[in-house]
Order: sequence, then C-alpha cells, then structure tokens
Amino acid sequence: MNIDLSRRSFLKLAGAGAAATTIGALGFGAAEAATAAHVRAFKLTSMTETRNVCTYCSVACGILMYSKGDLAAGEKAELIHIEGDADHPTNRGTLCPKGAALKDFVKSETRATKPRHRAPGADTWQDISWEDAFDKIARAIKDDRDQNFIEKNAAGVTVNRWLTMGFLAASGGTNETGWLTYKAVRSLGVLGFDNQARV
Amino acid sequence: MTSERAPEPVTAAANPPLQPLASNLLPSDVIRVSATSDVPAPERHLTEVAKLIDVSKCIGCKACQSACIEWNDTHPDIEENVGVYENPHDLTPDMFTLMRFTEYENPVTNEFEWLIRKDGCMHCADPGCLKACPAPGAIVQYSNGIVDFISDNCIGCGYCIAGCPFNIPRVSKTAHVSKKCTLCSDRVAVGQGPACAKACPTKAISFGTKEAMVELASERVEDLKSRGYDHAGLYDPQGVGGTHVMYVLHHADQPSLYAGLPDDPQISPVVRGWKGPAKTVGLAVAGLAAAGAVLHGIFARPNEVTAHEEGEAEDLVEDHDQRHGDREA
Amino acid sequence: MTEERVYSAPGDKIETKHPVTVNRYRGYTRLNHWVTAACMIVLLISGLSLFHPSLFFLTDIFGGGQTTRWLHPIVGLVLVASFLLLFAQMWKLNLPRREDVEWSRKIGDLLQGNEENLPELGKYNAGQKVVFWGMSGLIVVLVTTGVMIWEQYFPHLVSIPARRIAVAVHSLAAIFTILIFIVHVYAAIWTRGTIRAMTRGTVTGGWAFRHHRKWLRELAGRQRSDPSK
Amino acid sequence: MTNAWTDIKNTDLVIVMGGNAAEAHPCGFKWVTEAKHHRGARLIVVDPRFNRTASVADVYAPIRPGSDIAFLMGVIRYCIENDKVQWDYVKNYTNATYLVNDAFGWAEGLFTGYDEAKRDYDRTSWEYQMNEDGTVKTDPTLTDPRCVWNLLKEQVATYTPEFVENLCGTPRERYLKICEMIGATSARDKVMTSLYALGWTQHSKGAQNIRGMAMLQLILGNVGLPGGGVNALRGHANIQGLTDIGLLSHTLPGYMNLPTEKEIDYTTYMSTRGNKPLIPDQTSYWQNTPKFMVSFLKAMWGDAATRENDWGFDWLPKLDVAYYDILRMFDMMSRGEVNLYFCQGFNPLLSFPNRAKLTQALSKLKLLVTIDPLQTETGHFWEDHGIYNEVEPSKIMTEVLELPSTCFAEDEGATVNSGRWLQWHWPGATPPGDAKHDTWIMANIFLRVRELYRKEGGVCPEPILNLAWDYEDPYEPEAAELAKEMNGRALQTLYDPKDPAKVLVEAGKLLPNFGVMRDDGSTMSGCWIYAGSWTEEGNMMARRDNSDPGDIGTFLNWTFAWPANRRILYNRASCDLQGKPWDEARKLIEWNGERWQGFDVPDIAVTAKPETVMPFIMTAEGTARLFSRKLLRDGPFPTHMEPFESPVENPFNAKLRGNPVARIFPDDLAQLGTSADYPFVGTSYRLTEHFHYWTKHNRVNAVLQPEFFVEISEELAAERGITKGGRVRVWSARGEIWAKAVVTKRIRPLICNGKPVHVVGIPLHWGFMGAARKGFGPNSLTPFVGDANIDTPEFKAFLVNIEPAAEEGASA
Repeated sequence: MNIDLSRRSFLKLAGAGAAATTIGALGFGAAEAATAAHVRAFKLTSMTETRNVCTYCSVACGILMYSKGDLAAGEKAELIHIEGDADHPTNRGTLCPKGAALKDFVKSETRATKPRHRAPGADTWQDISWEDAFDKIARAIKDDRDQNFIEKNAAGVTVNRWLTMGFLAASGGTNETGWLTYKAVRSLGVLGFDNQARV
Repeated sequence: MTSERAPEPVTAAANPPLQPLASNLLPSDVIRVSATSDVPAPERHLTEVAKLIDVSKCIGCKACQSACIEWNDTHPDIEENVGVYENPHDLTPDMFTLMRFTEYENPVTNEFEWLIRKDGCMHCADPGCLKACPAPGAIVQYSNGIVDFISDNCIGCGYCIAGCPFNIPRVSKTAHVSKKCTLCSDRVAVGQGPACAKACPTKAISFGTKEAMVELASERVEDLKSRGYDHAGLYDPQGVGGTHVMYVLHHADQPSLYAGLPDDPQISPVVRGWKGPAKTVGLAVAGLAAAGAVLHGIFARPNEVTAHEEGEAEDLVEDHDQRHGDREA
Repeated sequence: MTEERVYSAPGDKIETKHPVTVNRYRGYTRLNHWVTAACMIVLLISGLSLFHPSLFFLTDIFGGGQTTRWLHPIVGLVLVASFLLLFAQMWKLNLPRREDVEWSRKIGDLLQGNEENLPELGKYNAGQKVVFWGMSGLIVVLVTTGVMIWEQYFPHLVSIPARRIAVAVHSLAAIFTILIFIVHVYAAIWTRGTIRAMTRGTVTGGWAFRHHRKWLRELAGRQRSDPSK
Repeated sequence: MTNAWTDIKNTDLVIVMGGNAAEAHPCGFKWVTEAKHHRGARLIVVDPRFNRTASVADVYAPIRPGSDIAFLMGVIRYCIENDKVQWDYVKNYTNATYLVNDAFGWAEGLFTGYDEAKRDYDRTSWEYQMNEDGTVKTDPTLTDPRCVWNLLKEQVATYTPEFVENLCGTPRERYLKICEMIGATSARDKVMTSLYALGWTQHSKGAQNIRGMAMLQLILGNVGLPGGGVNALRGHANIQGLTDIGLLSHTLPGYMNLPTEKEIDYTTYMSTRGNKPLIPDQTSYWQNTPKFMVSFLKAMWGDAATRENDWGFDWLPKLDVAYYDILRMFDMMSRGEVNLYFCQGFNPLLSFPNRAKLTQALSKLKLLVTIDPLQTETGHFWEDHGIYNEVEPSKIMTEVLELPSTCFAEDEGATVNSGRWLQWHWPGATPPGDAKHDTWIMANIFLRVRELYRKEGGVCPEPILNLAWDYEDPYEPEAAELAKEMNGRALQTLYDPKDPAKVLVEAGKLLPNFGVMRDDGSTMSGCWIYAGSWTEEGNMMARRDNSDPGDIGTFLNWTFAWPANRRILYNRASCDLQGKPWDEARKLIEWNGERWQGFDVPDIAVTAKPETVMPFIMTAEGTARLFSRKLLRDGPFPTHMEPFESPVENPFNAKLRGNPVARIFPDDLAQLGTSADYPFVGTSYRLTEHFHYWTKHNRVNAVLQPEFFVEISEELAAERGITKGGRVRVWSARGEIWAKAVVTKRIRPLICNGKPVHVVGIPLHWGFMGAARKGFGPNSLTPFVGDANIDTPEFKAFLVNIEPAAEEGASA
C-alpha cells in the first residue's frame, strides 16, 4: 500500500475492498449488498483534533474539537464537531445540552464579526475599522480620565481613582485575558470594575 | 489490505479514532433486510450491543437530544412553548430522540414524582418497522442488534410507522424518507458508542454489550429497591424479542406511567396478519384466480354468439318495427 | 313522448338493422371506462409492487419506489373521480332485479354453454352487477383506508392502531379488487363479442339477443322514438 | 468549592439547597449520581420548585424563597438537641470553645450595635474575650455561657420545627426526615456534601445563607473530608479565575483587598494585616500578605515599583466606599455620573436587576463599548424591538462600539473550574470575520491610551506609563507570557533563609510555588495563588495524566489546582487530632509520625505537628469560625431576615424590611412593592437547556427550549384563570413581562403560618437577540438591592402579580 495515500482516500480504498469481497461471498445482488453496507461514513476521520475546555459553566468539561484544517500548522480551521473528552476526569466524555451544542455557539449566526459603531441618536450601525474604533476609545478614555480623575480626596490623601468609567470583565474568558485586562483597567485607576461573580 | 478493522464497541465513554479504521459493520453482518426473505446466514455473529437508559438517573437535561442533533447534523425547527418542557413537542424526522416528562402523584407513597423518559428507537430484536416495510433494503438489522434505516432505499410510505409498536419512525416532509435513531451505526462501526450515550451527563444512558447492560441494570435495580422502589426492574420487552435499547424503571410494573411506554409491546396482530398470511394468501388467491381464468379460457368453450342468434335478433328488431307500425295504424 | 327506459341507458340504441348492431356505450362512457381501467391497472401494479417484496421490481416501471409511493395514491384519486362518473351513468341499470336471482341460480348452465336456459336480461347480468357493486364498494373502502395511510398528506389523520387496521383492510380490499378485476376482464374475453362494446361501442344483435335480450327488446321497441328516424 | 467535582463520588449524603446542580451543572452532578449508584449515597433537595435535581432525589422538600437561614438554623438546633455533633471536630477544629465579649447579644432580629440611621452595625462587641497576650480566652468544657457553642445554642433555640414549618412552608415530617438524615452524618465515617449556587447568593443575606451551611457542616465534622465540604457551584467557566485574579471593584489578585483611602500608605495598609495568631503556634497564613502584595506590585509596575515609592502602592486606586459594585455603578450611571462603560463578554442589560433602570442608565453614557463574541442585548440596548425593548433610538445619545472578540474555540489559555483547577486549552478554529482576541483588543486600547499620555501628558500618567508591558509583541501578548507573569519569577537569585548558600531559585527563573515569595522586591507574581501553575518544569495547567492512585478523585497530575495543587481545602481536617483519618476507608492524607502524606497536597505545612497546628491555616485562630466575629456586616451568626419584598413579616421584628444593613438607594427603596399589590413570590433560575444569555444564540439550544415561560402551580393557575401554554402578564413594582405559562404540579403553594404563598418561577434565558424566540428575563421585575456584604442582587425572592394576557399583537 502506498503510504502517501491521504487518510481520506485510504479509507475509501479500504471501504471499497471490504464491500467487494463481501458481495462475492454473499452472492446476493450487488444493489442489495451496497444497501446492506450503507452505514454513514464516520465524519471525523481526517479531522484535526484539538483539546479544549467547555466555555460555559464551572464544571469545565474537557472537550475535543474537530476541525477541517490545522490551526497549529497555520492553516485556516473550520470547526466541524465538538464532543466530550473521555480522558477528562470530571466529565469522562459527557457533555450537557449546552456543551454538546458548543459548535452552534461558535458558529452562531448572531456572532459579532466586525467592529461596528452606533452614532448618538442613530438607529443603525455603521461599520468602523479597528483602527478608528481604537482611536475613538483611546481618545475618550484620555479625555474623560484627565477631566474626572481624582488624585486626592478632601483630606489630601492620594487616592488616584477614576469613577466616571466602568469596566465589566468576562468570566467566560481566560485567566490570561483577565490578567491583561486587570492590569490595563487598574492602571487607569478604575474602581467600577466587576465580573459575573454576582450574577 | 492492511487497514485495521475497527473493534466492536464496549462503551460510549471513548474518544473517536482519527486514523481511518475499516468499518466493523459489514454487509455480511446484516441478518434481516426489509422485504427480503433470502438473507444469507451471516458468517459471524457480532456481540449484541445495547443502550441502557436508567430513568432513575435521568435528569431530563436533553443532552442526548443536543448530541443527537449535532452528531446527525439534523435541523429541527425552533418551535414554541406550549406549556410543557418537551421540545420539540414530538419526535420528528430531525429529532431522533426526545425527553418526555410525566408529572405523577404516586398513590401508594403520596409522593410526587417527575418521571422523565428518553424516547427513541428501541432497536427491537423483532422489529415491527422492518416487518412492515415494503421496500427491499430500506430497513436492515445487524447481528449486533442495530436496526438501521437506509434512506437511499426508503420510499417514504410510512408503513414502518404502522409496524412500530413504539411509535418511533417519522417520515420527512421534504426528503420523503423515514427517519429514526440509528444507534449511531456510523459510530458503532468504528468502535464508538452512540453520541447520546457518550454525552449523557449523569450516565443515565449507558452503552455496551447487551449482556453487560443487563448486568448493569440488575445492579441499578438492586439500588432502587434499597430506596423503596419495590417494583424497580428492567424493561426489555420480550413481546418484540427483547430490545437493544432498554430501560431501568422504578415502576417496572407500570411502564405506561412513563409517557405511555407500552406495557407489553409487540408487533400488532393486524400488522402480523397483513405482512404474514395476508401477503402470501392474498397473492396466491389473486394468482390462482388469474391462472384459473387463463385455464378456463384455454380449456373451456368460449361463450360465442351463433349466427342463429344474429338472425333471431334481426327478427326481433323487425318484429318490433311491425308491431309499432300496427299500433300506429 | 318517450317511453320510460327500464333496461337501457340513454344512448343505447339499435344502430343498424341488417345485420343488427346495437350501440351499447357512448364515446365518453368508453373513454371514462378506459381511464378508469388504466388507473386500475396502474394501481394494481404499483399496489402489488408495494404489497409483496417479490413484486417490488415493478416499481421500476414508474421510476422507482419513491415515485411509486407518490404516484399510487394520486392515481387512486383519479380513479375515484373517474369511477364516480361511471357510477353515475351505470348505477341505475345495475340495481338488482328479480330475474337476477334465477340467473344466478342457473349460472352453471351459463358456464356449460346452456345460456338458453337462463332468463332474459336487461343491460347487465347479475355477474356484471356483482362486479359493478363490488368495485364500487371496494373503491370506497380503498380510498377511505388509502387516505388513512397516506403518509405524505395525512400523517396524523388517524391513530396508529387505526392506521394498522386501515393498511390491512386496504390490502385485503385490494386483493378482492384484483379478483373482481380478473372476473371482469376474463368474462369480457370469454364472452366473445363483448370487448367491442367498450372499443367500438357496439355489439352485434346476436350478442344482445343472447346475453341481454330484454335490453334488446326495449331498444327495439324504442326505435320509433329515436330522433334519428 | 472546598472540594472538587470528582470528589463528590466519596459522599454519603448530598444536600442540594440554594442551587439546582442537576440543571445548572449536569456533568458535575454526574458525581452525585455516581455516589448514589456506587456508594448508595442519598440525595436531599430543598427548593421552592420540584426541579430537575429533585427528580432524582431521595427526599425533596419545598421551601419558601428567602427562608433558608431559618431552615438551616433549625437543622443546627436539631443536631444540637439530638447530639448529632462531631464533638472532637467541633471542640478542636472550630471556635466553639472560645469566649465571646459579654457585650455581644441578639434581640428582636438584631445584634448589638445596630444604627438604623446608618443601616449598619457598630461591630465592636462582636469579638472574643482576649487574654492580655493577645490570645483568645477559651473554655474547653463548653460550660461557660459566653462560649461560642452556648451562644450558638441560644441563637438557634427559636428555630423549632414548628417555627421552621410556619416560616419556610416546609411540611414538618419532611423537614424532620431531612434533619435526621443530615444528623446521621455527624458520625465519623459518614460525610455529607453541600452543593449550592446562586439560589443562596442572590439574596440580601446571601453570605449568611452560606455561613449557615458552613456552620452546619463544621458541627457535623464534614469540612475538609473527601465527600464533604461546602461547595459553591460557580457559574461561568472562569468566574473562579476572574475572582482569583481580582477583577472586582475592591480586590487585588489572590484575595487581597484594594486599599481604602484610610490606608494612606503601604505601611498603614499592612498594619491591619499582620494576622498574628490568636492561638499560639497556629499558621495564620495571611501573615505572608506583604510577600504576595509586593510580588503583585512588582508584576504591575516592574522596575518602577521600588521600596522608595512603596512599590507603587499609590498607583492603586483607593476606595472611599466599600466598593463600586455593579448596582452602585448603574445607580451612578442613571444619575449621569458615569461616562464610559466597557462590557467585555458581559451582558448587563439582562443580568442586572431592574431593567428599566438599566436602560435609562445606559442611555446616559457618553460611550458604551462591548467586546464580545456575540451581538448582545447590551450593545443593542438603543434598538427598538417592540415590547421586548421599547426605546426610541433618536432620544438615546450614547455612542456605542461593538467590538467582535473570539471565543474559547479560537483562543488559548486557562480557565479555573469550580474546584479551582486551572485547565489550559488550545485553539482549534479560525475566528469568524474580523473577530480578534480579547488580549489583542485590550493591548491595542491600552497602548493607544499610553501613547496619548506619552505624547500629551495628562493627569496621573505614572501608573499607565510605568505599567509592566514586556511582551514580545506588545500588541498581542501571548497566553503563555501572561500565564508566566501570573505565576511569577525571581527577579534576583533567591537563597534559602536557613542556609544562605543554598540557591532556591535563580534570578529570572519561574517560581516553583508561593512559599519562596519575598516582600523585598526580589520576586514578582501577578497572582500569588497561581504560583506553581507554570514553572521551570513547564505548563502545569496543561498536564493530562488522569491517574488517581488513591481512587479518591484527587487527580493530582491532571492540570493544576490552586493553592499549591491542593484538591481539597482544609484537608488536614479529614484527620483526627492525632492525624489519623476520621474514616480509614476514606483516607486522603495522614500523619506518619514525621510528616503529612497521602493522595492530596496537605493543606498544612508537611511537618506541622498534628496536635499543635490546627487545620484552618488561613484564620488567625487556626480553627473554623462558628462565630464569625466582625467579618460579616450583618452578624456573627446568621439570623433569619425576610427578603426586601416578602409576603411575610419578619417574625422577630415586624419593623425590619429585608436585611437591616443591606444598602439600598433611595430611588430603589421607593420602588419596592408590597404583598397588597404584588401577592406572589417571584424567583429566578436557570434551565438546563440554556447557559445564561449565550445559548439563545445557538440553534440547537433554541430548539430544546425555544420560548420564554413562567412556571406556576395548578392552584395559582386556577385562582387566576391561567391555562397551560396560555400567555400571561407578570408585573412587579418595577416592570412587566409577558410569557407562556407552564402550569405544573412541581410548584405547590407553600403554607406559611396557615396561609398559602404562591411562587412564580421565572427562568432567565431570553432576550431580543439570537436564534430563540424573543422574550424577557426576570430582571425586568427584580429589585435593585443586594446582599449586605457583597451586594449580589436579590434575584431569588421578590414580589409579583400575574394575570392571563392576550396573545401578542392582540389587544388585552
């Protein structure tokens, strides 16, 4: 057997071989033999498998993501299927109705896919480039902070707080995102800072 | 061929293979085919597999439904709430399994019970759908117990619906083929368990050899009895030869409590009659009648009009003419 | 004025006198009959193909099982419509009459070729009447049960137990229909001179005299009032 | 969680109260069904509704929303009355024997020191009696009437079965059956675990609910044991992590607090954090706070943080109030006092109370930025969606930016589960469209702001300009870089203090654990409790060895758990005073005469002598607190308090409304309803088919539970003429919603003091964006008031009214 065969064509060959021998052995009509062997092809063969953790609740089930294309190898990867990781001590491969449908979350039609801007009083979105969005944000932060930052309280104690800005961080995000967010937000002097711990 | 044959599955708690494995479900493993009487005896008999649904562990979370939709790439409709937890409201050609919820006030204990049962194909040893199906090869049964619908051969007549004692198959309005749980035959073929069984968070759904599942069930029944469910038991109805999807019920004496699970399911005598004697006798009678007619035609003298009779007719018509003339005169 | 028809239908008349030929079926009746017959044949073949696996190959005639499954009930409806027209034209003359009893009693004579022992008859003999009413009844049963099991349009019309009975009854009714169909076709063939009634529309005087003398008599008696004269 | 999901399999009894584990955490709940199956464990569910957890319970008891403290104090009373107490545990491992200040007391629902005007207690008297050397006076005989145990007995005496039945609406036999089952776990070889979630926290006395259970578990000797503990089932995948890292108004990473403005400098800040042991020889681990604090400040500001500038202490904002929690921020916003607001993966329009107020508040912002993988209701709050979001866009002057971010499938990093496991994950999908990583977005925002300060100068630029940002690509910091930063590094070579020649960690190397941290600026660590998560040996969070040598569910080589890879907190308490496991069959660790060893990382110094060093190393006492001193604002013991909106008066003091020390803003106080107008109790909850407001965007989950509904009893339905599947209107003093009615036997009227209390159950997953049908959430109705200690909104008990409604579009 040619070892250069891709997994997919390899499977096809294997399947064809098996079917051919069996038809001969059974002696019933070719059509019926083809019929009887009609089990849907296993859809994960030749996919790239990536280990991940469910993004929903804090049980944090291990999941296996199957994609067309290998992201680690720099390819574009399209998610095809997600199921539980049977090696994971907590979930042992199981998933709840949310976890089992994680793919639908990743591929939701109402995902945000481009930066958008809504002007005051407008009733529609306008597309905006990342550059322009960041410039707008940075300008707003700088101006508001300079205007409303409290360096000292009435007693003259250095308090360095900024109360006219608030930031809600994502408990669905990673620690690493959280830490970077923490640094950036705290360094600005923000106190109106929270995550979903209460809700 | 050096391709490795996939093992037979023993559990749903396994991760899918990514290397190509040759299917372990071969054409020769088919032991019954719809509308086909001359299925050759299989060379080997696969170990019978079964899905055990322990309703006493089921929390009705619908993970099985979710996993089923995702694995089978179906697209059920987004319906509405009609005052119950069942969604979709029934099995559909795009929803092969459904949690059914029953609110039950136990008259013996005065306890309220929320009975939740995962409905879906039972993979009967004696499948009524297969018996009723008129399309050769549309329904097959493998020696491991899986009863599978082969859409390419399905004609969408819906006879399987009449044949099924559990009200499971649903015919697609668009594809016009009948659909139901395949027991994830594509997964089983590569040594995996069904998607629902793998997903089930509380292990209310287990999958393995039928023998192991029966054993597991007895363990569960014992536990349930220790909790006061004196009638706990396994639901593996013999009326259909046993099933490859079985239930552990707290009230095995009253299966119908669980959203109408049949107490004693069997292929309806009507269906048996229709698909058994009626089919043969009917065809025979029709054949005999046709043959009789042909034979009669060949051997009996045809009923022919004679020249004499033609003459008689002329006379008769003539006669009438005259009589009419007389009267008029 | 016209004498009341007792044994004949409108359009039945003596066509020629030498030799006598009698108009038995008008053009549209014949068309009506053959449409019905064609439907029946399609239904029988398609029905049989789904009735017994050994006949499933017959679905190929229609382009496969899916088409057969789809076609069968549609053709059934066409048949029902077509048959209703036939029924409207024929039901009156198929009502049983006293002579039918005697005719039936002496059916042995008929088969043995001693038709002269049988009573004189109107347009239809008791056998034909049985075919007519049998078909009518069976078609009602078939269409009713057929709709009950028509998955494509009426999937939830009746409960599954009712559906099981319906499908069984449908099959049984179909068998009886086949039997009647055989009797009907065979009788038409065996009784020579019959088929032309449904092809050309006429029968010979001798045929009418032999098999339906009262009908012939009535027609003969009506000649005068025939507007063609 | 004190324990881990996998540990639940070791239990004998599970009580799910204040949560709905089967519904909200199905895969974690598996360990309950496993315990039931393999150990014969029993399951108790106490909840206003017969929920999905109850469907597999051995005993279910209904309870009126907001009456949990009475239930729990009643169980404690039962245990004390019937001697269902693990005495060795209580006497040695809790503060039961400690003597309390004579001035402390309780009367008419209030503890000593209440100031009605301030809505606060003067907590001076809530303290132990001290010896002159600063240690606590104790009475090991438990005879002194002022010992914690006797005060507790006195405190719970009111909660008789009759009292509980009348207040909670729980039928007495059922309640007593539960008491009996719970009491049985006081045996050394019987363990109960408690699983709770937002059903306990989302009350104006949420913290006291949980304390009630913690106290019960201590009395039964169930904390620190395999199969035991007090287990908060956290909500989001990384709510634990973000809390660990301190993304809250008032915290610093690793459960340190942000300074208040009274803490004018580093020295003042540290002066109250000496944590000198109150009992000799105790660990009092918080004594190490300076090491963690300095390491954190070095992580923030690197070389700019020096001893001379108090390690940059001044660059931290200082609080003038307890905290700027979400309620305070939205209240300020509604008054035009907030200009910029960022929602990163957060949808406050649906998750905070009193939606009308939220919409009004958001409308006063100058700029709202959402950073989210989904199009959220918050980002679209200005859009008119008919009854589902009735606004006039032209009148809303808020500028909004919707920035698309990636989700789990597209990013890399760790999330922390409820059992404190830090689990690394890898990306496997290309982000859709122009969606970007949150880290890239945050870096770009920050670097641009910094650039503006660099160019233009401005107010207090130092914390921004000096912030450590040494990433290889400053615009796209890698997850690995950030993780290592949190773990911490030695900035100088660290030598063993006992042996100065011995190098512990070389300069620049990653710290192996938090034990090596220093308060002299020679170490840095973003989050001290994460030390050990990414060491010189590699990424410990990515470990995947799922072996479990003790078969006790600890999985020490699977990823990493904080602290120090410990899987069960307080595990020292799983052994008796001499260091032998209470239950040999459930051995976790034990003292072998020289050191602690076993299947978990001991929660105590490995050589700490068992009869000297007590298990609760984080307290200055070394013991757990049945009496919590001044640590909670609303009392050192839990006392029953009614919700702010309740159909029942506080039986101790009819004048009290809600938690007497919970903060409520004047506008919101005016918007509280009474049972005269709103006779029914509303309660909010999740359904298993959905996750918050995310999965309504998913087709499959929308199929499984497509449309918003409320649940009511058959009795209430009959009373109001509501039909199953019919449409209803539900309204409170703050708003109204329309829903389908699920009429069920699973909710029954609760009989409290002889009168029926009807519950209206309101699930929370619908909004006006996504694949599911448009709907509402309970937050259109809920009051804008929170817990007295941490201001978690009171979502679980409020007053509503209900009536049948016309179909949508039809006039009512």
